[in-house]
Amino acid sequence: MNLDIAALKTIKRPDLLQMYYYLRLTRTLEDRITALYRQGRIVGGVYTSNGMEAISVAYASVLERDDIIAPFHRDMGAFLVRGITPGEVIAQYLGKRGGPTKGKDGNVHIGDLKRGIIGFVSHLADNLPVATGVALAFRLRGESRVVVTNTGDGGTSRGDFHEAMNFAAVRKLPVVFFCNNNQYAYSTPLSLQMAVRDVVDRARAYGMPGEIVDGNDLAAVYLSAQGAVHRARAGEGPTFIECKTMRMHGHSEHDSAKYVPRKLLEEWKQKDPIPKAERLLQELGYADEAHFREVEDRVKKEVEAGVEFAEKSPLPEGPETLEGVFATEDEVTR
Amino acid sequence: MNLDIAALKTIKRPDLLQMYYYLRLTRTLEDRITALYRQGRIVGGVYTSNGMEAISVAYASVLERDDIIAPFHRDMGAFLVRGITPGEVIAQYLGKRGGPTKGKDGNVHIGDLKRGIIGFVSHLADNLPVATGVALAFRLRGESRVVVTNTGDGGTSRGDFHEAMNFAAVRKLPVVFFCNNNQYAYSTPLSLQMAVRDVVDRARAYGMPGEIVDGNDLAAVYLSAQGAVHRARAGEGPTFIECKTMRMHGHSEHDSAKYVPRKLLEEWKQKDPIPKAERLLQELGYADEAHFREVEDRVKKEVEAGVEFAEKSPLPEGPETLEGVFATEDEVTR
Amino acid sequence: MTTAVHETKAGQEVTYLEAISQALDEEMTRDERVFLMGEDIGPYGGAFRITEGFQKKYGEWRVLDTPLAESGFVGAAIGAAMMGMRPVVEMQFADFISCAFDQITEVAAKNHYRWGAAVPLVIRAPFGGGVHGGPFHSECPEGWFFHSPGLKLVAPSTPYDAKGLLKAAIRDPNPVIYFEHKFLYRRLKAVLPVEDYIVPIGKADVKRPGTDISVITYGAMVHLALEAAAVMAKEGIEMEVLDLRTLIPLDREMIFESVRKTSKAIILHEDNKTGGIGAEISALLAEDCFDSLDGPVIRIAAPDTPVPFSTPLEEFFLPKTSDIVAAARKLAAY
Amino acid sequence: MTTAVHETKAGQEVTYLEAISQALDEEMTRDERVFLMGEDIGPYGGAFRITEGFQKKYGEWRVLDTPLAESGFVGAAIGAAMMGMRPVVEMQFADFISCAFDQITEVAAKNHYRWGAAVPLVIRAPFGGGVHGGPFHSECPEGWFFHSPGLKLVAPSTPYDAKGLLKAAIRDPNPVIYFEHKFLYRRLKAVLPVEDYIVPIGKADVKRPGTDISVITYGAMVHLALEAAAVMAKEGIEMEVLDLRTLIPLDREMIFESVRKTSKAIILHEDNKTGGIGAEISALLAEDCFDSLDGPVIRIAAPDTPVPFSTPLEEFFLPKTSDIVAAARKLAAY
Ligand SMILES: Cc1ncc(C[n+]2csc(CCOP(=O)(O)OP(=O)(O)O)c2C)c(N)n1
Ligand SMILES: Cc1ncc(C[n+]2csc(CCOP(=O)(O)OP(=O)(O)O)c2C)c(N)n1
Ligand SMILES: [Mg+2]
Ligand SMILES: [Mg+2]
Repeated sequence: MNLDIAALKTIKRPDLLQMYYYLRLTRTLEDRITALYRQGRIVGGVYTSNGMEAISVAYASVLERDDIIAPFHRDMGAFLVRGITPGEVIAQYLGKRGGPTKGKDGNVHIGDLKRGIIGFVSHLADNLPVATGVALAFRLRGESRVVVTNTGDGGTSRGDFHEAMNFAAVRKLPVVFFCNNNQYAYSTPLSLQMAVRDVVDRARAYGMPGEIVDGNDLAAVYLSAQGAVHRARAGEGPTFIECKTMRMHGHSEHDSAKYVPRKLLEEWKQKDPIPKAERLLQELGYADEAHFREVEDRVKKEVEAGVEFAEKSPLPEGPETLEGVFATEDEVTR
Repeated sequence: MNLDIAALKTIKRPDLLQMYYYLRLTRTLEDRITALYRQGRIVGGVYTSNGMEAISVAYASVLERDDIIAPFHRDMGAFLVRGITPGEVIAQYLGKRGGPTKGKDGNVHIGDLKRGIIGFVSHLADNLPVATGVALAFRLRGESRVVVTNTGDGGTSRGDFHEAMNFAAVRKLPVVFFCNNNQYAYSTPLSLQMAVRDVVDRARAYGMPGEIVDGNDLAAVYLSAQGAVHRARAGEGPTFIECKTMRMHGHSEHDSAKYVPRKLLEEWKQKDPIPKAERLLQELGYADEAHFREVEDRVKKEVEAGVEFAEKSPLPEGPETLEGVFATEDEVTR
Repeated sequence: MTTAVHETKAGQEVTYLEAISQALDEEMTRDERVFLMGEDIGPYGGAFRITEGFQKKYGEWRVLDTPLAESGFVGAAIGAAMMGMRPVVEMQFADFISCAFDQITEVAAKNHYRWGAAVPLVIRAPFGGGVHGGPFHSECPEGWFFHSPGLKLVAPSTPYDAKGLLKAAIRDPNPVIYFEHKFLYRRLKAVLPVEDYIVPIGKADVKRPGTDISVITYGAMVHLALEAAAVMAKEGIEMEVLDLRTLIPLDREMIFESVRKTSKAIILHEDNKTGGIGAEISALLAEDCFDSLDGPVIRIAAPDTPVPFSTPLEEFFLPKTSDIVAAARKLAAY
Repeated sequence: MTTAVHETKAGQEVTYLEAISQALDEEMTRDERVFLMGEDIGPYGGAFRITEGFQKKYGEWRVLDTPLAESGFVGAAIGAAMMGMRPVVEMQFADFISCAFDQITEVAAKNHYRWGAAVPLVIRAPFGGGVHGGPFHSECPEGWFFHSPGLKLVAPSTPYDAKGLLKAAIRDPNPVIYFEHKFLYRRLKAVLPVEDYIVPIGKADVKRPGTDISVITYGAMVHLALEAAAVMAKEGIEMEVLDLRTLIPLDREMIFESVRKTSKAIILHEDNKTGGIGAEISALLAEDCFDSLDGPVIRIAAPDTPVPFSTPLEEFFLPKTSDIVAAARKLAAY
């Protein structure tokens, strides 16, 4: 996809600057969490979106307040854009009460309907049918809301992917399916995952429009998401968007990813979404080096404040284990 | 697909005559079972392949003795070609010991590894991954055997269809996927089942060759199956074959299928696979009316003998319920 | 209030099946958030005709025919429920619920506990044997879900309970699996109250009071227990028949109260014995009523096999009134 | 005999994890029908590194990396097993077995009963908590499968049993789910016999003999029971620790023998209490040892919630040695 300058200019300067900020915030936050992990201060595993931050920052930035996202495990940017604070994220990682799930669940399993976030389920692709149901509710009530969901390349092999894509297409539901094609599913390369070259080929099997976009290009993902969200909102049905990208860390932080050719990583290092976004901002005359340093400082401070918040946040107490198995009527969405 | 005469001539006369015989046998047997059902003599439901008999007769006829089939619930022809007798089928429907499952299971749930038949599981598409595993075993042992499986149009909506198709394609397994597209899944028309016009569009999503064939044309299905089986045997991987056809009875015999436009049934009545096969045999000079009447008489007698066999076959006794939950070592395939 | 899909005059008897249909109709009229999803529930009215006429009244979105994909449509129902809708999903047969097992146990059951999202979802599961259905159309799957915290399970035995429990399930803010027994559909009739009522979830019911032996049961087996109680009454033994109605959460108080009174307990279910709900009840009695027990707690249940097809096998498989009578005599002698 | 993937000298200790690895290696060398399937088991060696080095030795077909599709690859393993192969399938975490639930319970478990096809399949399921895994990486799913006739279930607690039970499972002609406890992987070491051995399926084991109270348990909990027994021994109470090892088929004789001797029973498991395996054992004792019991049968198990993530919650959730000691004191006083 080659973006012409006219298309780029349709993205408002403040929007692009804000996305740049979230890109930075995501990177800095996840780097900090990785550092905490190496110090043995994190409970459980750490999954980052390093090198892929543009995708979820961009799709989340396209949405209206009452739209919904059903993210997967590499969508930290989307959490932040939706208003989850770095402190909440770290508290979540530490199993603190200040995390969105109050210690019941961990790491990227952040869910909060008030901020329009469906909580991730480890079982990959499980939330794709759920996203179609969110869209169905909008359709049933005649609301012009949309839902955006994301899956990995690996996740598209699961039956639930198939059932969700098909249902969305048959009923023309207002849902956008992102696919974060980072070329590996844990250690499994794309060639052992599917016999097609582009994941987007799968969309055609459902009679659903599909697109390929450079997942490391913030503006490109934004424009693609915008088009798809617009169509969904207009009642024109779902879209599948394959974002070509690369997982720059191991699958999780304990994985050194020896199975990934170093050369491939070197190549993709050149395509890092942050410098790419900076070049764009400069070309458009929207920001300069000074601005970038300012943002860098700002997010660092925010992340440190987050660490402090999380560390101060109390751990839940044992008996809280027993709470919340069942919902009460007042907790139902209305 | 237009068949030229040269292609048709590649099918040997005795093979074509034998398929015609099985076509007739299938129709007569299922009609007889339907009659028994109406007399209240059948235990449970009756599912027929009326109007679709050519498909499973043809694909089964292409196979070698040690190939395997994993049929679905409209593949009576395949059972017969593989050597299941009309008597066994009726005994199965009556829950008699003489049925292949000895009363443990009923109707079209016929399985018998000695005759290369994987027993159908009601849960649609469940046997598709199983078929890929059969093919995998062949591949692991370097055998040149193949497996053919079949599913309805409705069955292709299930996740197991997706997972099976993908795995077969990624590993280039010797499996042929038939799809009996009879335009309805119970009462659900294709338009509510999928947003593509041809089920074959789904094959592309897996990087698997796909074909459309007239499912009511015995010779066409045979040639298509032959090509696909040949490729599979040669190590060239799986094929998906969509057979366009029509369900001429209700979903099962208790269903009057009011939801199917009568006009559609009228149209398809004209395309009945039996007269079509007869016209072909006559055109090729392989058989005449007299032969058809002869076959008709023969299959009638065979089916009546089957009814007699089944009626004489004893019912299992209560305590047999407890037998067979676990297998013994000597029952393992070797 | 709009007119009912099927008018019933005051004082007119309705079947168990009609009671279910009435509950759906009344709840859909009462609350526009309620909608139905499933295979063939629209123009066809469902495999058992429970939603016959519903689509005409409520339109094709509120009575939504789905593709053949249980995981997909249960997932979709979960998503819609989280958005504040009240989906009621129909399994064509309870047996196919295995295809949606992952969505039910991992997504629906855990969402509220993990991140506080209420999932007010009802899954209707036509279950049970005695209908010549064989291994895949007769299953009692409640045991699987009994072991999944976050779900509620109900299983009515009469038209009154069928209607009242379904209404309660629809109004519950949690995922509820509603096990409706196919055998009872057209075999039971009763006059139901004209006014709106519910049967509260979590409350068992004494279907026949007694002082000597408690029979704790649910579903179709309630009627066998009543038969056995009538037999035993002639022998001077008064059996109390306790209908659980709700399986999760169990009405422990009522169970304990009954057994403390009678000191003797028989637990009866149609589901396989090992790991069935009877095991839990027996264990609860061992823990909490040990000092009150005057004899062993006896379980009567189906043996540990799939449900066989053939009539003599299925008869052997299903618990019989004579089994209960025999156990009661044994206990009475203790 | 070819050299082992990892050489072990005589007298050298191996971990529980290495014992599993050895069993796989030796069985693959002994029997060329044995092959492995799963996600990331090839070059990567599996999420827990159990098959590290295997693909080098056995090639990429016998150590087969699958797409991310549990239902698909379990189904494939079933097909291969029916063709006479001996597949051993790895779930990356036991939790994901819910995605293959339908294939396991409806296809694998029932094929032999329904139509006589043996399915010699092993599914390895790394299960259990105590590893900060949260709701989706800590589950104990054995309770679900305990209620599916046709499956065998084993759950070793020591390196010796881990190796011997896995070998027995691979040689069994039936589908066996092998529950390996993640918490024990690297925490237990033992010197194993040099010669080939199996631990027979269906045989429990007294891990500590005693006369006063029986503790019936399995998996990681065996070690808590042993700790508690040591504490109680100091108080003069001799607890017998019975390790079930096999969950289906249960070793009833040994359970009954132990309880008839001690007259008192504690059942301990990490799985949720309601509907867990403890319920069945308690019910069996109520049925068969009622006259021998001198006190209530006490179950100690996790509460009925998902496994919470945060450390204090998970600690509260998991059974503790002190729980066993408290129960033992209570029982001793009875
Ligand atoms: C159903 C299921 N099976 C296995 C896993 C274990 N697992 C976690 S992440 C992962 C790889 C995911 O790959 P992909 O979908 O491409 O996402 P990525 O991590 O590459 O972004 C696997 C196998 C899982 N979470 N869910
Ligand atoms: C998983 C599953 N869900 C529902 C059913 C009930 N059912 C039996 S046949 C059928 C329709 C099948 O349609 P299709 O696959 O097109 O095959 P056809 O009967 O038309 O040949 C349905 C819904 C089933 N057998 N399995
Ligand atoms: Mg990936
Ligand atoms: Mg069809």
